[in-house]
Amino acid sequence: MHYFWVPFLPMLGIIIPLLTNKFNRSTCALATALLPALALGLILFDLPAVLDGQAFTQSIEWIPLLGLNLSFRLDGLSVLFSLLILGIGLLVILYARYYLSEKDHMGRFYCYLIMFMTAMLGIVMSNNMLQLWFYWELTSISSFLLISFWSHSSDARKGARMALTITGAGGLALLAGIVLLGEVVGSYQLNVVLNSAELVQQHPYYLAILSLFLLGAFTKSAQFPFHFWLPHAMAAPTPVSAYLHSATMVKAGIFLLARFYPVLAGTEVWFVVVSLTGLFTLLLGAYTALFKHDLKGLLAYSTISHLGLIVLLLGLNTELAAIAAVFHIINHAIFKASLFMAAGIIDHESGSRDMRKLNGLWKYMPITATLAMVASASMAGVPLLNGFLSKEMFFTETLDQSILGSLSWLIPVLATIGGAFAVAYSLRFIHDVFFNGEPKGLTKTPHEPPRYMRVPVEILVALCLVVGIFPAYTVGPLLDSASLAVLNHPLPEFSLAIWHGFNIPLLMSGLAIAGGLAIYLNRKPLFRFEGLFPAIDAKIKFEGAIQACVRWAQKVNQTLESGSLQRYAFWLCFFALALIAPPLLDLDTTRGSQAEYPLNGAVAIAAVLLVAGSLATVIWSHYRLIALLMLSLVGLVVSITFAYFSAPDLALTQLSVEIVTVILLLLALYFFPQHTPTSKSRPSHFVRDLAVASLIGCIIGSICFALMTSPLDSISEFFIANAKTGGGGTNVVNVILVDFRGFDTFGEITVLGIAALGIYKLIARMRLSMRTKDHDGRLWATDKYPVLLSVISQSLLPLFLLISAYIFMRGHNLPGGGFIAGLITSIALIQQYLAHGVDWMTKRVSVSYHYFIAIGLVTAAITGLGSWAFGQPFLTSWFDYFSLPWIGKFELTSALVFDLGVYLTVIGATLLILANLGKLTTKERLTVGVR
Amino acid sequence: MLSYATLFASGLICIALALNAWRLIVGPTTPDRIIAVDTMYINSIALIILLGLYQGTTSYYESALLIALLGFVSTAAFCKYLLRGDIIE
Amino acid sequence: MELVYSVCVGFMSACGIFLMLRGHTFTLVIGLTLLSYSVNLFLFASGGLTIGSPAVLNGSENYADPLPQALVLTAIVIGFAMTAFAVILAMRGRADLGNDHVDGDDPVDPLAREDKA
Amino acid sequence: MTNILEIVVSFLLVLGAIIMLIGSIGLAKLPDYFTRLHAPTKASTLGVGCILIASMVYFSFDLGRLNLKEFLITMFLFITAPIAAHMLAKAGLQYKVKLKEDTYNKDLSAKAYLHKAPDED
Repeated sequence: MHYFWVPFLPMLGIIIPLLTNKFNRSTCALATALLPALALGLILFDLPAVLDGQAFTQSIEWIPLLGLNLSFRLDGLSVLFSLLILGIGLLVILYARYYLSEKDHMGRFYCYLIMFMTAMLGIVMSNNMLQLWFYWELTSISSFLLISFWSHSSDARKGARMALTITGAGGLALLAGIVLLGEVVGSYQLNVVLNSAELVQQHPYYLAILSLFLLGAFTKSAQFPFHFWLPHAMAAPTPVSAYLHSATMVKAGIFLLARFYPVLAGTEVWFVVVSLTGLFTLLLGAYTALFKHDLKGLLAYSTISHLGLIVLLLGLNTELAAIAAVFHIINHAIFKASLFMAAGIIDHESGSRDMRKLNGLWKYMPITATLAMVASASMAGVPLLNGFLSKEMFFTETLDQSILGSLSWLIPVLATIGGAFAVAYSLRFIHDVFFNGEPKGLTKTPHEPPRYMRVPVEILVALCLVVGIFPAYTVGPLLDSASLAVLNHPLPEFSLAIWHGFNIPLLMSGLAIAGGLAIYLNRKPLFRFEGLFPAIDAKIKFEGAIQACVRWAQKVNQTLESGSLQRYAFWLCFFALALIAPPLLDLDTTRGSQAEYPLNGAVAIAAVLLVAGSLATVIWSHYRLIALLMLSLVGLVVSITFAYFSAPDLALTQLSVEIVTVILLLLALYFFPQHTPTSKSRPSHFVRDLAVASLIGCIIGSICFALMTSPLDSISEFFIANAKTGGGGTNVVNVILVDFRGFDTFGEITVLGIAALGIYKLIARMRLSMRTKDHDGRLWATDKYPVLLSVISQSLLPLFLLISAYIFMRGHNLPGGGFIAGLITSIALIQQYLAHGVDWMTKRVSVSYHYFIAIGLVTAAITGLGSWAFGQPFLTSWFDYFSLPWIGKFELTSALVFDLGVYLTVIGATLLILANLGKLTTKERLTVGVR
Repeated sequence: MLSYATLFASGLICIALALNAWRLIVGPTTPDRIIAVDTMYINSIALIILLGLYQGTTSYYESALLIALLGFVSTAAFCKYLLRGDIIE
Repeated sequence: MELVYSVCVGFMSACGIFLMLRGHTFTLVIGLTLLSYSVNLFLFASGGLTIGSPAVLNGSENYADPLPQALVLTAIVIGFAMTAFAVILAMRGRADLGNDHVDGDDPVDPLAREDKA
Repeated sequence: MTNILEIVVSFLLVLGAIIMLIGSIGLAKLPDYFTRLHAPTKASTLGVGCILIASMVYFSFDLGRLNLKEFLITMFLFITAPIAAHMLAKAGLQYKVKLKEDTYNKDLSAKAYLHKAPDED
């Protein structure tokens, strides 16, 4: 089937207008129209098969786990809508070519228009609900862009924002509904969903699903109480209104109702809610339309009322009602599009849309006037026009529904009244604009539009007539197949004849027309009566609501985000406490069954040292240097603890990191006050923090104890078993790092590199004041680089490097490895910085440390990618044993290269941080004994 | 006999460590504390070597070596801080 | 021994958190370092304590659990990077805001505040 | 043989431990900074040297081959300890720590602080 390409052709077409914009306007319009025309051709190509009542689906798996497929379907309904979208779309393209002025950026307009067309096609052809929702949101966005096309006018901006807010919110509701429905049915494919009506309607979620779907549909097609965005969307250029607000965008909601009619409809709730909403919207729209002085305003409200009519039909509990709804969708699209275009022509050629100024245009633009009159007659439901047929069916259905029980007779009556108002505002449209005296205060004298600007209107009006006179031959088959898709089972008998003999519907039509005449003749008192009510501007109310939301959000935000880190930290700890503590309360005992080691003296001393050290750190935290000394004591004891509990690698790492940290903090401390002012902290805060900290400490301690004493079955047996055979190393820790969990390590060194670079940027151009005295007021010592220290450090450097190389090489089989070796090397270099200063080092180490990081990461990555060359997954390690004369048997492993990458990255990161921090200080400072 | 000797020795070292910690905490001056930390480094080397002897394994050797190296570096860094305030200049 | 170990871990983390809740950046950094020490010990302990049998294959039966060691090893290094970042951030704050209070503004003395009120 | 070895090693261990303890006691008890400085820097180094040698001897016999790794630490300590002490002394001078009353040539410390030669004034 070819239809699969239909949604993609316009998608490709989106960029074409932007490319062809630099040529003249007609070329641009033609190029733009090309792909939609092609798509239309494809649809027509597949039309016959669909008219035979077949439905096709095609899908490509996209994200199966989410039930998200790229999947399209072609059945009666989607064909009907695709024809409307593409057909009217093409006409609008032609129309807009003449409507847009030289100032407007045509390419941009067409680009938005085609984007919107793509979105609509996607909606009507989607066979997957999530995909449908995606296109649904795309329509909201593109319509926002279209409505705000004239972004210089604040009305356009406000109207667009309003439309986006309402329809976007509806879209979110729809998404929720779709997800619920998908969960209930177990699939997001429409062809599955549409055939599981019982399942869904029996399900407890049914009400939720229904209400969410209705929210989506009603917001989109401007049903009460969400109708107010549509009139404000009239700030858009008229082609947009003709396209969006007659045929497509507002019909999307109707389409949704029709599409899901088989699943959701048929219950009492559906009938009552949908029909009453539709009825009320119908009346409200019809009534309000009469009093609008703006042409497009009138049309907007009449659109609202017609949408209400269609919704009402979908809500009536007879099958023919659904058919009538489909029929009216077609008819309304046709005549309303032509009316909008006519209004656009009038606006374009006479410079005004105000019906109080526009009068008697008949003698200026007779052809346009005729067209407009025919179209509005069809809107009024005058016989021999398509509007009449569907309205006739509508009246018929209102008679044999029974949703309001004994009050069901109200519906036909109200429907007739609505019809009367429709006749009235159609009359007003005709009479006020084309007759009724002379135009008042127009800026320019009206005249006929350019030839081809009128062509679309002519085509559409011709359609009105043809459909109105020969319904069965024109739209009959299409209507059948579409209704088949909506009802999802064989159609009942119905005839599209114009004449059904004298019956109540005919009488109702007559009444409506007569009533309309009566209303229009007595319009003056009616207008006066209407004038008594205060005019409500939805825009102001809406903006007010938005502002209120924003203010509220800001207030909440300010109460939560006071900007005090202490508060954040406190609440963080507090909630961590609140979340962790309760489960622990349920535990009856923390001591598990695991056998414990007896305590011995050394450990006791170490524990005492640890506790004393941490306590001293807290106590002397005001004298920062001393706190640092205490901290280094703690670090030392911690690393000895690691060594004692048989983790030599950790001991080595901890030691090196501890020294590096101390050096870092010393470097930083130089720029900070040496003492923390004590008076600043509130006693209440002190107590509060003390409580929280100690509580958390207790919890961590008890968890730790429970962990250690409870028996655990670790996955480590695997690592221990496979370290030698799989990783080719006997130091399991290192093998895990560079082989089993190599990917983690890769990520970690990447983080290390990123952190170092971030620090580098933070240090850049940082200006801090140098202290010339220490905090007791002594001047600094004179000799920058004590001779002995320099000499010895220099002579120790080879030793350092030798040791780090040794630790690196043996890392795979004995404690050691890239991390530790890297740290040792960087400490060795830092020692040189310390003893000789930055200048001395920069003379000797010319390469910048960024390269270390880069080379290290690249090395690690290449090692990983290398395994691809042998068809292995990323970072599969390789090792083998070789033997050379004299050297003997030795091992080569790819993990060693990876470890080299780690090594380089660590060096680069550490030195990038420390060396740059060291460079911050100026050369010369005041010192004692300067001679 | 060897194990007893090791235990006895490590007991003495622990006492030594405790004494150093005492000096570290009472001060009185910062240089005193630095000496204390430096001495603790050296003592812990001994402790770790004794641990290795006691368990008859050489896998703690590197830790001892590293402590020796790094203790020196950190002492140097602290002294440099007292002397110049800015340890890398 | 486990009991003593966990007491130490709990105590260290309590001290670390207390220091982190102080109002000055340098104290905060020291607290962070202390906390990361204790957390490393904590993670390390999740594999259970083992004495005298490092995870270096030498033909014996029981080894220390290598997995927590591997994780803690990287955690130590990353922890250093994090501490460094915090320190530099603190310095930057001091450079740009002129003081070393965590919020960039030295809170006035509570007593003085009461006087004002 | 092994008995002799054990005796030697144990002797060295205990000796070293005692020396280190003496050093630490000195650090704890001696009256002023410089006296406190000299105790550990000498004693502890010597003591740890003994212990390292003990371990060296033990493992040489235990592993059945000459094992000089500990010698590396010893050598290293013997190089660095004086430098550390030197730096500490400088720090002490810079810090103007209180000297014991009956220190010989106390005034020299002031000159040293100003980086002047003893005869210079």
